[in-house]
Amino acid sequence: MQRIGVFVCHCGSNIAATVDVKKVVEMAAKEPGVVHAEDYQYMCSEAGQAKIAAAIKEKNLTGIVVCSCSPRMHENTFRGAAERAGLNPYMVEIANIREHCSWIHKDVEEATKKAVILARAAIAKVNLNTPLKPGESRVTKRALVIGGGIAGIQTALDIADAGYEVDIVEKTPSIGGRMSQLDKTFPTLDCSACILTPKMVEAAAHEKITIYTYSEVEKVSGFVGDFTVDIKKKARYVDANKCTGCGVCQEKCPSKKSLSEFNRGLNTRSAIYTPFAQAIPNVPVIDTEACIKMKTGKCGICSKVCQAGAVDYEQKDEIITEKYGAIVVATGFDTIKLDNYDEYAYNQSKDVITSLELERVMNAAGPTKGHLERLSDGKHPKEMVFIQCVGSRCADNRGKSYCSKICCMYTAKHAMLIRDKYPDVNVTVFYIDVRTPGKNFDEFYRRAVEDYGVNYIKGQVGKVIPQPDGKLLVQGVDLLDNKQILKEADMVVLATAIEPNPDVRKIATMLTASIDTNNFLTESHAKLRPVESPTAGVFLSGVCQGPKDIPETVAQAGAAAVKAIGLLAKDKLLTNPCTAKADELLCNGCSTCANVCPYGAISYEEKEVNDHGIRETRRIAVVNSALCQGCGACTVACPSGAMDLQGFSNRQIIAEVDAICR
Amino acid sequence: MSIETNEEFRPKIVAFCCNWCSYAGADLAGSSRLAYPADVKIIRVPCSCRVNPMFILRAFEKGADGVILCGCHPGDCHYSTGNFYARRRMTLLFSMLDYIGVENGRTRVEWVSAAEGVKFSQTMNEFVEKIHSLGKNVRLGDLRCKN
Amino acid sequence: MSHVNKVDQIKEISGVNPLKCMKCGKCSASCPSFNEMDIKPHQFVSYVQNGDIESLVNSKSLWKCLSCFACVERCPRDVKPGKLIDAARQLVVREKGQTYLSPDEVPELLDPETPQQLLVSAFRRYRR
Amino acid sequence: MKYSYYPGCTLKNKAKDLDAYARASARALGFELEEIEDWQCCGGVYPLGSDEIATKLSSVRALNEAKEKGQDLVTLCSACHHVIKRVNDDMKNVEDIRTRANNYMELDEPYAGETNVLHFLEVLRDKVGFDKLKEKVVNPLTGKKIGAYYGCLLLRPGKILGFDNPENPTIIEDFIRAIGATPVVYPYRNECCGGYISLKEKEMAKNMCDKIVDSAEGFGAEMLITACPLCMYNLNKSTEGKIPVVYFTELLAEALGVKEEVEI
Repeated sequence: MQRIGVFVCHCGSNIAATVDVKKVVEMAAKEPGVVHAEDYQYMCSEAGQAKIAAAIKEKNLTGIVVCSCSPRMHENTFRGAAERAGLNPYMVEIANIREHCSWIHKDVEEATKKAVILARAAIAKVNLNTPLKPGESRVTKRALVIGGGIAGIQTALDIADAGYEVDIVEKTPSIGGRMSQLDKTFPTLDCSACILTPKMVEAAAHEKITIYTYSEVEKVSGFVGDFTVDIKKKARYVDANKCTGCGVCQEKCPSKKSLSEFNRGLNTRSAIYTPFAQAIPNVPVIDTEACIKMKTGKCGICSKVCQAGAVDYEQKDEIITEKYGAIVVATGFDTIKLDNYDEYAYNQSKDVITSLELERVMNAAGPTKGHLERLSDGKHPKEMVFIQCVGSRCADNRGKSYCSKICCMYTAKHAMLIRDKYPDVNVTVFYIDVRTPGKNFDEFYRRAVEDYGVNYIKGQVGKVIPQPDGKLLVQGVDLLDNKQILKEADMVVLATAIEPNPDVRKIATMLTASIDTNNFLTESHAKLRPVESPTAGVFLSGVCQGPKDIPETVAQAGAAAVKAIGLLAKDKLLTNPCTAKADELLCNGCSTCANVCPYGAISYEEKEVNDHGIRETRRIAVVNSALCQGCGACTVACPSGAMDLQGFSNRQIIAEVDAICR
Repeated sequence: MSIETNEEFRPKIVAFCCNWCSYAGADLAGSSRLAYPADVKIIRVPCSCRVNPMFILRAFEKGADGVILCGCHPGDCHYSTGNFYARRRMTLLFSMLDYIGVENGRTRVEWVSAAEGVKFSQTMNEFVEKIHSLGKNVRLGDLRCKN
Repeated sequence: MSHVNKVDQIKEISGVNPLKCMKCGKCSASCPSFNEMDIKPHQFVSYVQNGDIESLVNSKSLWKCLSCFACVERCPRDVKPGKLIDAARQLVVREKGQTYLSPDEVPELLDPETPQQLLVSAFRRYRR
Repeated sequence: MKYSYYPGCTLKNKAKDLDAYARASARALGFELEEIEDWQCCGGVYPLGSDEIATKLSSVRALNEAKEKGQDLVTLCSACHHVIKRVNDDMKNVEDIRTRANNYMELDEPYAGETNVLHFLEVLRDKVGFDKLKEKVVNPLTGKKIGAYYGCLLLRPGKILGFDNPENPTIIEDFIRAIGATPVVYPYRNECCGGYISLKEKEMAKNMCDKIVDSAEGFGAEMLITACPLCMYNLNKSTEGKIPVVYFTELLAEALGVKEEVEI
């Protein structure tokens, strides 16, 4: 028989206001095995933990139940407290009477009754707990960063600077990401390339960093400290070791009609191309869809003009398999497609563009060489209208439910830059709210209004109406004036919502990392573990976790790096001892369990058993506890009931069921 | 044996929630103060695939009026494939239960991610309402348990 | 009828939850009758929120909305103010004696080309 | 191929031509419009309140008749199309309306939105196919610059009508191309003509139609086509004959070479 102590936390008034904690103590004390029960203001505090330790020692407790907040919050805290007092940490169970009880119920009597039942279930379970001992696993001292934008680059640099090997896998032909497409950055108006390019160069030159561009993660197996990853290096058809980056092939390539991805489709590029001049690596790739040689077998000009002999039409995709201790996801974002927003005439007029396209228009390396001009006729605009919240803050399935966060600031930036460079251009911004939390952010926006004369109108636009003369009639509303506005514009810029890179879902599935309905990766705790995925060993960097601007992204990238370094610095990790185990006497070696195990953790041994006096050799399932992650799939699949999960055994769960239904 | 008078029917509902998605979704419902009836009691399991049909039968045997199993969305399982096993097992179990008179409405599988506190609360509200409409579960109860 | 009652009735008839509105004004920016209206489409929502159904049912706007669904189509919050004004009109039309169109005045409004559809829909809009 | 056909009140009176050209064209294209029996007026506007049942019943009757015949239900007038398609959506997806309507109707078998409602244009696009239509054209209207006028009822609410992209539709433009003419795309083609407002607020309707016509003319349209008798009426008031406004079925009949057969 266990000797159980029950500790009921008030959590200030969080629990005590709705749950009669004294009553819970009183009722718990009557449960079988309970020899001690008490309540305290804050069980997680030092004083609270001391009470637990004291009770363990004085009452010689063999198991404890803490009725408190979610185990996802403080299970480790209380396990630690128990261990320090000499109790096996796996003899601790938590009854979640806060998130699952006091916070969602208002009636004290009802909430108290439920809290008593939850406590009872935890007591019933702990009665059947057995001490467990974690095993150990090794840590591969190498990190993988998925995504080579500013988030991935910063994370990789920070990890590498701490002395660990890092690989960056980037899908496109160059690292740099969205930031490389930006012209200037807020709130200081730094040139984006001027601050990004040095980081790209540093990453490329770092002896601890390996960059795989034009590559994708294909497969991930293993677990924290010991992931195995297949990386597909797509064929570039150019030998990176031979290529000198002279660019002659791109000049001479006769197929020049492909839309430039880097310039958001606003101009064209050759079939053999580097996305932009500062690309890293400065090695072109051949777009097989556009290459005449690839399509017809004729041409081959790039190969002929390449003095280094680097062009290789026979190159094949290559799979690289590597082991990692930690993985950082930094897959970034894209702007949403605007096909659902034809009232803004994006598909009908070339002069309606997204803000990211405007970045390219404003950039010296962009389609207009940095001159602000209409894409339809090359004319210099006199009136520009910006429309905010296009596809953000929507509840109608057309757009995204969230605020994209960066648009208010980049629109102020665009407005200011345009007014600064072209004082003859009038700029009007239609906004719903101007949201500028951040250091020097609101001041920045106010400068746009006060110093640069940008006209901000509170109200949304209903329709952008192309006119026969090529102008755009913007039909909007001024809510403060209560007037409908018809404004003629030469260009309209849409602050288009951002969304996680569409590939992230596939990557999340491979990593078994949680993802939300908007395709943002879920952090382990919204406040306290914002850069860690709930999946151990997987960390989050940048917009893949939620909308962010550059400074926030860089900060989070550093934080993710620190978490990864903290993991890589360890030589060994303690493994979860809640693993599966087969009862030798019940197992008949049928292999059903091995077939459902996603980790290949189950093998079979010929083993001599003593079945009630009969000694015989049988084929028996053996679980490798270093590989087993404790999901329990095998326990249900096992036809003879031999397989059970330690810490969540059949008897324990049934005891909980019984306690709840009693 | 408790004598059923005109007392309001308070169903007993067991919710199995996987540790990674649904239990976290329930926590989020809690921290967001999204209420649902106290009749729902949650049991934490590592994965929806840990839920043995036996547990559900046991719950009904012991007097539960409804059992709901919540796991990660298909494709998002922390253990890659656990929820697929759970889905298949429950489909079979529920049709068998329906056959022996435990109505389909008393059992439910729902995918709730860690970010879906709202969905968790809504699901529980709906489920409790459904159980209310079905009334007390009289099948499968183990008479030996009554005294 | 008390106003609380009328607010609930409008919410029920329209199926609209005015609390979802984020006051972006896209409805008013889309409305082809905006200039003819005394209470503007985005204000319908606030009138319902504030319980001032009286002003709404006495407004000119009630008879100026074309039910063209531009606001319904474009509302980013699924509030759809056009449905609110429709519902307010229903309240009026359902109360006997309150009609915007009397059969007596119809003949002079017609011309030889007037399609049946126009009469039918105008009667549906204006009268019970 | 046979379709159940719901003509509606206006097509029996002021818009007989819209109906007659459609029937003639259908024959030429090899499908038949079988007028459902004892149809009643759809009411012209989709019942405003979500609690209205009686005003939806005439649509339900038509829908149920088509269901019993196992045919798709074809409409031509924009208003009828709008009303019947939306009522059908209610019957399919809104439990309360379905139950109450069926309680009234006392049908042998309850109606639950089984009928597929198609606008004549949808038949041309999805059943006949514009490519096939093009092949059947004997008298292509080459060189004609035509502006499609959609109005609001055909397109919105986009999710329920599922007719075309409500903000940038293409079905009538594709139709114009199929009969050999040149479509003129102009931004006011999905703006409201004023609809029923023209009964009492003639000036207001005229202002709205002026915008539509000016925009179409500005982009070079020599003619406007529509599917709706009310749009036709309102637009004609505005253009005062400056540019012709015709039903799309008239041009279809002309292109198919059956216009002369039609007597109105």
